[in-house]
Amino acid sequence: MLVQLEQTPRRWPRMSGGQVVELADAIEDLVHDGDAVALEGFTHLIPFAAAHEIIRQRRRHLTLARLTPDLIYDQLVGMSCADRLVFSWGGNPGIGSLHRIRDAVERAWPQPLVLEEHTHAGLTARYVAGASGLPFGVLRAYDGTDLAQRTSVAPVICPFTGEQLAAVPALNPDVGIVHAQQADREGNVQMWGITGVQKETILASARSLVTVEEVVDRLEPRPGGVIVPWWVITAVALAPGGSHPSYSAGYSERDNSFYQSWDEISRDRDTFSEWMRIHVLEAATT
Amino acid sequence: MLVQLEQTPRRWPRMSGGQVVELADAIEDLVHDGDAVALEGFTHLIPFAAAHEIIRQRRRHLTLARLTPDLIYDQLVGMSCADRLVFSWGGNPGIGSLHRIRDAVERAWPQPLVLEEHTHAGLTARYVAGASGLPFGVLRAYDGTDLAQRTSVAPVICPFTGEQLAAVPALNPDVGIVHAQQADREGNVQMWGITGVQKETILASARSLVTVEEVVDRLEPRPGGVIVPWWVITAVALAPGGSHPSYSAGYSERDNSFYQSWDEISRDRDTFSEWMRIHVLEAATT
Amino acid sequence: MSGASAEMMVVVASRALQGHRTCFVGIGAPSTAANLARATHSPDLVLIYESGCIGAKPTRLPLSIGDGGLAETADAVVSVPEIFAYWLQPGRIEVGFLGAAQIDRFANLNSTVIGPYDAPTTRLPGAGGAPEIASACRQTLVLMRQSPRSFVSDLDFCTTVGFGGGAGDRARLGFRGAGPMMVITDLGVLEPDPDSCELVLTHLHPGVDVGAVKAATGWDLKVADDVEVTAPPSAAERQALTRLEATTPKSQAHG
Amino acid sequence: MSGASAEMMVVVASRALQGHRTCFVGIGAPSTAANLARATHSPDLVLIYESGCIGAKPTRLPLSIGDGGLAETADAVVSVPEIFAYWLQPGRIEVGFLGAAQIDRFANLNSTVIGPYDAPTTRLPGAGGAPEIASACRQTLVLMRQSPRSFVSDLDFCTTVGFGGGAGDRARLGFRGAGPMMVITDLGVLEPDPDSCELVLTHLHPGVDVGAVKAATGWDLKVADDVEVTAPPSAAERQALTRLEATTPKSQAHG
Repeated sequence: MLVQLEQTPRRWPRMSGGQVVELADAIEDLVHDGDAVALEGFTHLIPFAAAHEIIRQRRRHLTLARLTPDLIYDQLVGMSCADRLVFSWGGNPGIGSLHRIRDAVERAWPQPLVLEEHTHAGLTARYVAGASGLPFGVLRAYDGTDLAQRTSVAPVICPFTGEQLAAVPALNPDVGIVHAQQADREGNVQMWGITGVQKETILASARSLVTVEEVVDRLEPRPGGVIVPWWVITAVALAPGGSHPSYSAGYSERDNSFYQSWDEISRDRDTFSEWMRIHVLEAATT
Repeated sequence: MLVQLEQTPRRWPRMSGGQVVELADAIEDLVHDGDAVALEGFTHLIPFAAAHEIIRQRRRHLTLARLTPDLIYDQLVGMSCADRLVFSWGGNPGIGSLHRIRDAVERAWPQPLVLEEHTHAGLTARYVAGASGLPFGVLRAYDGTDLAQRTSVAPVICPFTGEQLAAVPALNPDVGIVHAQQADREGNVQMWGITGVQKETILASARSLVTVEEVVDRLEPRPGGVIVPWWVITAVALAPGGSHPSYSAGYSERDNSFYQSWDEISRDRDTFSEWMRIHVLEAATT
Repeated sequence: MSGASAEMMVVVASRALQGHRTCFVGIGAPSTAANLARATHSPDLVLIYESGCIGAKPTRLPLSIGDGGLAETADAVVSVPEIFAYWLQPGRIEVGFLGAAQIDRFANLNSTVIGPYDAPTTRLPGAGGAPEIASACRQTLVLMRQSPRSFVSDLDFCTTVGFGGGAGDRARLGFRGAGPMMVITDLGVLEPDPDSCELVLTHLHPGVDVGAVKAATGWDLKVADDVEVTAPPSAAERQALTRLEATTPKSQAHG
Repeated sequence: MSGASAEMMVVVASRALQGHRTCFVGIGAPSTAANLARATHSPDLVLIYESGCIGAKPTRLPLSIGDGGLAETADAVVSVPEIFAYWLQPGRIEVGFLGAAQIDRFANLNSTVIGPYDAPTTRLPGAGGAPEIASACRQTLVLMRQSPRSFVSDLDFCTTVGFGGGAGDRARLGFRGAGPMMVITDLGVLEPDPDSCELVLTHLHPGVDVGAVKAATGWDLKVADDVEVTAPPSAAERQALTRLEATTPKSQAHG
């Protein structure tokens, strides 16, 4: 060939295609101090095992993005992993507050936490723009609210109707991490049930990790199944039960009583730290 | 209530929710002279039976939108149903030209046909914007081509990066018509296999009709199945074999030899008219 | 809040769904109200949860919007991007439920912070889906316990627009829905004045008097000329509600 | 075009896929070439069709991009909006195939009209997916039979940008992909000059001489100093191609 194609600087490098690796190795390779990381999963399939490994490896200064921070980010924030949180609804669903995130915001413990907040639709549009290779997404949102002054949103005018809409910047995390039910040996992944923004998270991120309940010889397409091919996934790691206390449809049930008990565990700094020491820091890696 | 909610002028009126009706009645009720109509289906599930009913009912002055006009619009154009065609690729796949559409464009037979052409991605973005209730869609397209001067596209600037992208206006047909494998008795619809822009067509259109291979008591979700609920569908009509010579995965195979023979049938005005008389105008309604 | 007044809120909300076809539901009282409507007057009501579950028919009350029972019983489960872009945003859904920590006289809502934004005394969960539910659904119902701390003259933060500064503001903002048609509290029901859009007390729950409602409101609450008394829960409503609540494990009922 | 030269085009295109992981495929010669690559040197090559089929592994050559066999053998089938927005547009796909009725010296393509746009002598099918394949794929391969009518000094219409007016234009337009790296014809192979981006004849198919290629080109075609002769199809390539073509029903082979 006359033209030697340089490796042009790409926004979607793929270090490898869906390699099945150990979770600890994957976190070590893919998640670095200061990275923007999205661990997604909308109530269902929340990648707790991966978060716990990030905590054990003591990553620092992360920017954490997630629609619903949930207990997973309460834990990461309380364990000093994050400087910054990008989110749209931060509560313990049906229970109340995320005490560790509140403590960081209200009293800077264990360290200050900068918030960038959106509406669900707005943050979702950021992921979609990121997955689509566009610099921004467009939606009907933010108008008339105080949020517009407090987050990354800008007006955009329809060139055909003159109507004003909201633009939000694309979200392209350094690392996207999701949990799925199954991978095959090539690293293709299938998830089913509520699949949230998980596909967008993988596609928007420069690197991606999928933890799975099970590695199978061959994926059998399921009703409602979303299949993500190996070549857009950086690494796959086996983590059975890795979504607990969230759940993996077909493999586990949501541990509602754990969500409830978290209210007590997380309310007090010492109780929280002790719980994390026993159940995460000193726990055997899955 | 203090406030009496007027029926605000809505862009998505639903005359009824997924009523199962006769195809002829559905076309009579839903498709009017001068309407903008999208009969979608990407190679698979093309709603030929509905198009033939439109031809039999001699609708005129339609604006027809479709990514790939295919034989279905070659027939509608040749039978004088349309004044205007919005499309992105107008050929007989793997065979050659659509002779009736070419005759209309090149020699105004049976009448002139105004074209508005896009790229596949551009027209798809128009459907997506229409389904999303947005006035426009954004994509990377048209730059540097002569198409930009010949179609509805406008520059839009990213408010965050300053990058210029292409905006296309939302497409909101008066009527969207698609073919699917199954409906249940409530009018919920399931299609599977290649599903193209069919969901977007239903959601973007003011009125919608889904013709189906079969009405079942209960939809059994299938791998790859797309389910559209009854309350966004205006009417459902039973039309077994209604996608021929296209196909309905699980029910029929694509009639490739018909696509091939269409090249001969459609090349000559008289042969075409005679074929349409015998096989469509005087054919019994399915 | 007593069990009776919580029950009254749910029952009134359920009744308000009568005649509607589709409802965008959050967890807690809205979900209970919507499922009570299905169990009583509106068996075909379509419940849509922001987790992507369309037409969910849960057999037990879900504890989260991502509850497995919602996906298993739904007519269709779509992605979160799709639920917001294709289903909520275009204004397809008739009724949306809202709640918040603070509400003002124009039914604007705060679920973001108490105190200054940069140094809040209480950091609340944030917007979630509320702002778009409020702008896109053809109408909304607000469910909130009434107290001077929650019914305030000035919001600490406007997360979600009800009627903004008053009449005409929703149209000016290009909102498609009509806005909050009822604010259902543990004491009664407030509705927007057709001209000013300011909330007016129109219904008292049984045993509540106007003075109690005014005392629980942080602004000078307007009262309709003909305040009605809410009909107490019927036997059928109460029975259906009891059955529904029995589906939630006891240990979690206070969540 | 002789069967031999058609075969040569497909074989050369197939070889050009070696070392690549993903390929956006159209129907006809590109599909044959990609499947030949799978059958010979690249069994794991991922074929992506614009109908939404990702990782299709057809056992017979598809007659349309919506062929049922593509969906049945695909790793994943996604909607058409998704294939363009999430898969093609971000530049995830390495190689894209293009064809057209006309090409110019900078590998810009016309598939829209012959003659004036408003009164064409020949109305062609139009853009389809070509413009975005051309801008988004990391590189493209153009397959076209060579003749003075198709290799023209000025396009009647620019449907798809190759290198625009020359060096630097793709960058100016913000395109992510490197552009057309090879134009594979029935006579030889043209490649862009690294500096000017103008197409240069670099390979002749066996039995073709430079004069024949220049005569089939509507502009003064540049010729590389060291034009190579394409290696003829190997026995393995020919055998695999024969097997592939046998999967297409005879009656349709001329389509």
